[in-house]
Amino acid sequence: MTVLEQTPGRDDSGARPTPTAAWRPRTDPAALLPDETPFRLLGTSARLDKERKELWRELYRRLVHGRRYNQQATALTKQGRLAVYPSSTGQEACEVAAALALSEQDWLFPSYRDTLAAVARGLDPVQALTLLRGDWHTGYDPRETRVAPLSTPLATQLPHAVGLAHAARLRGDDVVALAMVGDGGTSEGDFHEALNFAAVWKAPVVFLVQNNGFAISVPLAKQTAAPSIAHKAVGYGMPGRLVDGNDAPAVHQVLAEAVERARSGGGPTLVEALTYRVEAHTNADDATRYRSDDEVAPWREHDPVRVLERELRQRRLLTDAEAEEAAADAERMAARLRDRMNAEPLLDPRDLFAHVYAEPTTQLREQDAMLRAELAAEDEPGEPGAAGHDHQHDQQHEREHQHEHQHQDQERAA
Amino acid sequence: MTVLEQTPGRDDSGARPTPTAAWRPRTDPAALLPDETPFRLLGTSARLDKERKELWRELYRRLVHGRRYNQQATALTKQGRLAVYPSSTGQEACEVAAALALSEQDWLFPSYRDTLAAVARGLDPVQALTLLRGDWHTGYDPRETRVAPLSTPLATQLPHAVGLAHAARLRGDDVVALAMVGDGGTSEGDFHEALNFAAVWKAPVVFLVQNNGFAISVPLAKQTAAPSIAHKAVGYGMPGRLVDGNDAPAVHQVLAEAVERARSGGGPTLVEALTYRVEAHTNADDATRYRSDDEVAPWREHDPVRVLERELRQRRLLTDAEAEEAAADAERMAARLRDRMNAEPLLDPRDLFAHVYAEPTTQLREQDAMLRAELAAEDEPGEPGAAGHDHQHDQQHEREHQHEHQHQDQERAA
Amino acid sequence: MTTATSAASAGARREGPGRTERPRRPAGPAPTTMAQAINRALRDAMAEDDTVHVLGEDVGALGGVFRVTDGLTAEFGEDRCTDTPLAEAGILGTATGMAMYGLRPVVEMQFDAFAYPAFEQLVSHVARMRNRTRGALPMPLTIRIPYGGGIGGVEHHSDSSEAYYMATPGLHVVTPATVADAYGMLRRAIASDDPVVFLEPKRLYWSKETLDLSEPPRTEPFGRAAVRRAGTSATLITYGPSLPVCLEAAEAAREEGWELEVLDLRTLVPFDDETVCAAVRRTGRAVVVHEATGFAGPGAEIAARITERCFHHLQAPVLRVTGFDIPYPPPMLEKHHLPGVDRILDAVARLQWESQYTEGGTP
Amino acid sequence: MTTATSAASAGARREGPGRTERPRRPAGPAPTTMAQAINRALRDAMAEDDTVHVLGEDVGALGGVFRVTDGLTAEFGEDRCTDTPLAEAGILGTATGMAMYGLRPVVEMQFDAFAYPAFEQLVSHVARMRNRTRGALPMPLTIRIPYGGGIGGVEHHSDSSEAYYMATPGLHVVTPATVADAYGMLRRAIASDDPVVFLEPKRLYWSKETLDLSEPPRTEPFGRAAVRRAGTSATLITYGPSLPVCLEAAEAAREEGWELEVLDLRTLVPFDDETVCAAVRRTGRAVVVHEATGFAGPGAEIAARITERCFHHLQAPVLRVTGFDIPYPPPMLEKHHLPGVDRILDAVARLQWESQYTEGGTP
Ligand SMILES: Cc1ncc(C[n+]2csc(CCOP(=O)(O)OP(=O)(O)O)c2C)c(N)n1
Ligand SMILES: Cc1ncc(C[n+]2csc(CCOP(=O)(O)OP(=O)(O)O)c2C)c(N)n1
Ligand SMILES: [Mg+2]
Ligand SMILES: [Mg+2]
Repeated sequence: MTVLEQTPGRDDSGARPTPTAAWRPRTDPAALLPDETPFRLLGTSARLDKERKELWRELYRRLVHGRRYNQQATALTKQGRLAVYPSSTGQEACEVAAALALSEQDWLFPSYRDTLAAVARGLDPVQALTLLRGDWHTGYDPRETRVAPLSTPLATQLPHAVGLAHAARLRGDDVVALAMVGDGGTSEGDFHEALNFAAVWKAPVVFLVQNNGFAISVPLAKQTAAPSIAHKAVGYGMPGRLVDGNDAPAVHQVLAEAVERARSGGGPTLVEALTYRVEAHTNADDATRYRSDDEVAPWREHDPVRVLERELRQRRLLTDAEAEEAAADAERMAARLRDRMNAEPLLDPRDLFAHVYAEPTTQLREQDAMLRAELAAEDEPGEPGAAGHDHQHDQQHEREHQHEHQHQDQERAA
Repeated sequence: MTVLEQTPGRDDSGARPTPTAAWRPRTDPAALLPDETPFRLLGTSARLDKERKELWRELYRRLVHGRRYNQQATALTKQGRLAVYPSSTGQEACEVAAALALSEQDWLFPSYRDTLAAVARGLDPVQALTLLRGDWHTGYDPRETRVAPLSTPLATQLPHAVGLAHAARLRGDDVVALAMVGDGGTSEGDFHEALNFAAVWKAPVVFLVQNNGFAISVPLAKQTAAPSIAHKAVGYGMPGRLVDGNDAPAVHQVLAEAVERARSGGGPTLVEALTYRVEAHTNADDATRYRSDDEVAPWREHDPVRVLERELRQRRLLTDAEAEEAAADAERMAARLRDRMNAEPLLDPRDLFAHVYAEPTTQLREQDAMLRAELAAEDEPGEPGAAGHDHQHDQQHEREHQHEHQHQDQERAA
Repeated sequence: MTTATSAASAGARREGPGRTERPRRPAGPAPTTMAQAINRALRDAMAEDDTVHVLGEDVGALGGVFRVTDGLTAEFGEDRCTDTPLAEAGILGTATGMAMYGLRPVVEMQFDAFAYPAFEQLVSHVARMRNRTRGALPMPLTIRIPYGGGIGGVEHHSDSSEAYYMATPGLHVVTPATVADAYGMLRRAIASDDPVVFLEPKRLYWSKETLDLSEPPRTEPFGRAAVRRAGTSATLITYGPSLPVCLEAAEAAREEGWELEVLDLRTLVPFDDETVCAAVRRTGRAVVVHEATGFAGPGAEIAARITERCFHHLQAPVLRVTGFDIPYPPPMLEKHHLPGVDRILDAVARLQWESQYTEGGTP
Repeated sequence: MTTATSAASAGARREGPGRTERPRRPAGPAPTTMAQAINRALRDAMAEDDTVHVLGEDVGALGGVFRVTDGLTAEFGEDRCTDTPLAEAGILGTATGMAMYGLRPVVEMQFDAFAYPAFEQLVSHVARMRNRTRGALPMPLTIRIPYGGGIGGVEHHSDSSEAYYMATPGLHVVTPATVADAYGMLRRAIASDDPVVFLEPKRLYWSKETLDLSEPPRTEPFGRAAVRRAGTSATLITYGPSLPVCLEAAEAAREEGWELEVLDLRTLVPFDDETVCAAVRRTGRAVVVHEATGFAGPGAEIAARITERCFHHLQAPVLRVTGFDIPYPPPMLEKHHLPGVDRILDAVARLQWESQYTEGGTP
């Protein structure tokens, strides 16, 4: 990377140095541009060595697992066991490949839609779903799991990933951060700032955009006029890669290459995975308002689980027995998850005050004491007046619940 | 622009439609990429018709005028007549060309550094300098002059330009907006969001980035790793143009083409003009802290006024007498400006309350009354107690003034 | 202009002077939710004035995540009700430019916390544009923000952010608590030449009133509080989502022998000192109730200015019942955070009723 | 890693355990400006703890526009004191990520109004990270913001934005008014495991005190106000840039026969109820003074909580002397906006001194 201030060049005539001649492109843009067609492995004649074969089979088992996880989580919303669930059905290839592309010490920065990636990384699903269940904001220890809190404010997790990766590099640690964001999220200023910082700092980060065609109801064509989202990379001086997001081996390979590039000091990469949000935005959304079934149909065909299964069978890498075992395994996971989510979570109202500051302020201590007194009074049925108040309290809650049930089409999350 | 949801394509095998094949680049990226070398006209063998000749001569006169304006404004800071001045010395070609590229009905969106562009558009310099003089925030009527208020918060004026241009187009009016921003400003989220909205809406806007090598002390290499700033355009699906920002005819041509493109419904363009900030960031800045004279020297050579003058003389389009007349004219402007800026501006403290809302609130009326009472008391020397307070008041002001003078290296603006 | 986009614009654009055909209204009174009333206010404003434009995320085909903009794109076209790219600073920034050109944009921020990316545009431009140009560039801009909790939303979907806007000179900050006000105040906001932050209490979206919108309710100018319940013992001062809670508390208080007056501020900026002070002077005791966190929250200003102006009429300090000074809690704990009837009654009980008897009764 | 950037990092990176060589300090007391004291606090913190990183616009070679970071890059290298790209959300967002990894970033926002682009990161992440992760991700982050007016700055360079931060649970909000506090409180802020908004009063940057920084001043924990002047007639409560004005007013007040106590809050969050209430109970009268606009400003909370806690000790309502409720005015008019000695004395005069005699003197 040459910089203008060091190399005054020569002008057209060759006669005398002028500064503008120094302003040549500082990196070769051609190397940064994505290929015209998304990278694919399925349906190609790619040769597989033993390791690759095992990887594809592993991807398959995890996709089956992931699909079942999505179904179970959606079912839990219907039973009122999750406040809301933004499903990644149809996007499992991206979720699973993202998790597998990372090493133990690397960090994942998921959005609200990416609990599956966290689970595929090894997180307890109940912990991963804590936010969406509504019992606490983050259900796991990010440092222990190297999974950042699920980010709801769009694209805000991207600068965090850059900062963390940069910090690790400054400390001499071998850590790559992989940050996930949607097509809609790329319109936010934080996307721009994060990519720019990453490129200037050569931070070991990989940005994975799951372009699933929609930001809630807004189709990509209203989101950007760019040739592709991957083309945004050149504006930051980093390579952009385009991949078929429903082709799990392809996504895995592109991400693994980008992670390796980051790990070896090559800097950040922007990966755009082309996929599709087969379900509504969340269980609370009504997708029929903005798209037709006709549009969804071909994507149900180009389903990440199906296309991988078909190919594995064609290549004789999957037996019926193995497929059944994968399904059975997923079923066991789902049953366990259902059971555990049916148990009422243990909640302590005093947690409200416990973690606002390292040490609660005087003000919070007073408020904590007030709440404790209230709770104690509620527990004492004999307390005069309390019953009356409790009654009011209950009425109020009942009314609120009615609201929620009457208006399930309201958007309650993410 | 084809969009994914309408055209499911064919996959590699050609056998059956798959959605991913539909995700081809939606616009041709090649057409959006800037040329490798900045566009130039000076020093080339470009043929000039009569109109062009007149334009170049006009540009010259305005550059001379602009340079003198910059010098005078800087001088006024030394005399304490301006609170601060961010000079555009060395960048006059961009300032003047921006103004000339616009038609009467078009809008200019300047930053704090672009008072010259406003003046070149015909604004009264005293009005243009009002903000920097410190007597009010905006010294002119933006609707009358079609010059938006000078923007201090970086890049925030860009979405305004997009919104205004979009609004005009929706109303069927023939209005183009030209928005100016610095290289540093391109790192802000607002830059990203503005360009994206502009491209999606095909708004009639031209973005002119004056890449003058620095954001205060921070050189471009710490600002972005992009091949050039113009390369950012492709990520929004708009063309990027690179131009020698010290070549006034070249800047004018590139901007005029972009304005024409916007006017005829072709959408926005991003223009990067390569120039150099020859002076310190403002009079309050000390550039020796972060760059050497050696670095500045070649840019003093490649000065926009000089290079145009040299070429005009070579082409025999400028006589000594004409050059002298241009200088004399500029001198008259400077003298007039100096005289007018030496007059104390008329200030009415009650203006503090006059324009906060269309109708002042009760609260503001009360505060206005309080200030009026205070001012009345100050005017009555006989009022007991007032003298004592006034004394304190004066002392306090004196102390503050001392602070300011002692610490002229402080950064007081922009 | 031959592009697809501009062709669409041309289609939706007004052909000449005159009014867009008015949507048919149900004649006579009908039960209406607050969400419907806001939707109707938008429709009526758009029909009457073709400079009114609605912008936001998902406001088009979807009709907004709360369905508040339902049908507007179908009726007025994409140029009048526009699904924007997903970027709040961009939305407010472009709307600012539209207002500079003379349009009346109505911007929807999808949720309270998602208005924060637009904070710089709001504070540094929208709130100051008129002032910095000495009135040359008014900002007839309405920023609709669904706010507050109580709907079981996850993180970042339940903030009460009104304190930020109140502390920003140049903005009007208003919030309806009734269905009729939702209609009337939004019409006023859109008609205002000043920027209005229009805060919509999420949990009242489905509250119903019987309204006759064929005779749209007239509303007073901003800056008029409303007495929602008469009472003599003490005054509850509230707004938006806490009004129903206060009314309920007032009912419950009768059991304890208190007749509580309930005041709905309706507009936080400008503030109705007159009505508020008159009430407090009548009762001599006041409790401010809101969901927002207490410290440096809206109630601080309300309590401070009441005390400044009514000091000698106060039998007790103005008390505050508010959310705790914590980030908004997860859904399963929000009931402990939100001010409820119990906490209001507890506060009323702490209004030093004994001193009333020793120092000489309420005025 | 073979790139230029990473080579530079490697050079500046700590080679092994142990401490970076300590900068030589002048032995003994020396006149020091507030800007110098802050600079020294940064240097000392960086020398003692290699996880302290400074980030911001122009903090490197230039040493910041106020020269507060002067020499840090030269001494600690570009990786410890870094000129970032020009994007405040990016600065605070990446600093958040650095803090997630265990570093202690100190972020400089160049001016008050230029912190607004980072508002979402601040409110939605920095302030809540510890809470949302039940303590697993503390945010040992310091955000330095030069604030306030009185320096003749143009638009957007003189905001007093503390009310926004005070209304955001999870942040500490502190502001020094003396040179010694500038040093000591910044050291504490950097050492804190919580995010601290450290507000530096621009117009006090060049105020001088004689300090012995070879014996760094010890400071108490956050949440301790300081009595800067004893007095019995009434209490002026202030902080940051208004402290010198209040001290001057207190001097002037002697002519009128008033002995004013002056309290410097030092930390706005947490708030020192104890010291403040003790003072107000002593004098029975209080005036809150600050530059920020009054409506929903910091003084609202201060007045409200004093009244809640000291109602029966108050001889008069707590009054506020603040900036007007307007966008910060242009330099030539700022003197009319800023609270000065006159306005403070006028407020003191309005503290109902007559009633003292009729209702029974100060305690
Ligand atoms: C800053 C911000 N603005 C708005 C929202 C509300 N919102 C939640 S999800 C969503 C759409 C996101 O679309 P995309 O980025 O494509 O991700 P996807 O949901 O498709 O995975 C919106 C607008 C939000 N969460 N954060
Ligand atoms: C949002 C914001 N952040 C920071 C600043 C302070 N500031 C003023 S000018 C400047 C540098 C701008 O550089 P550039 O965009 O290249 O424009 P130039 O001054 O070179 O014309 C900075 C950091 C500001 N005005 N606005
Ligand atoms: Mg999407
Ligand atoms: Mg620059």
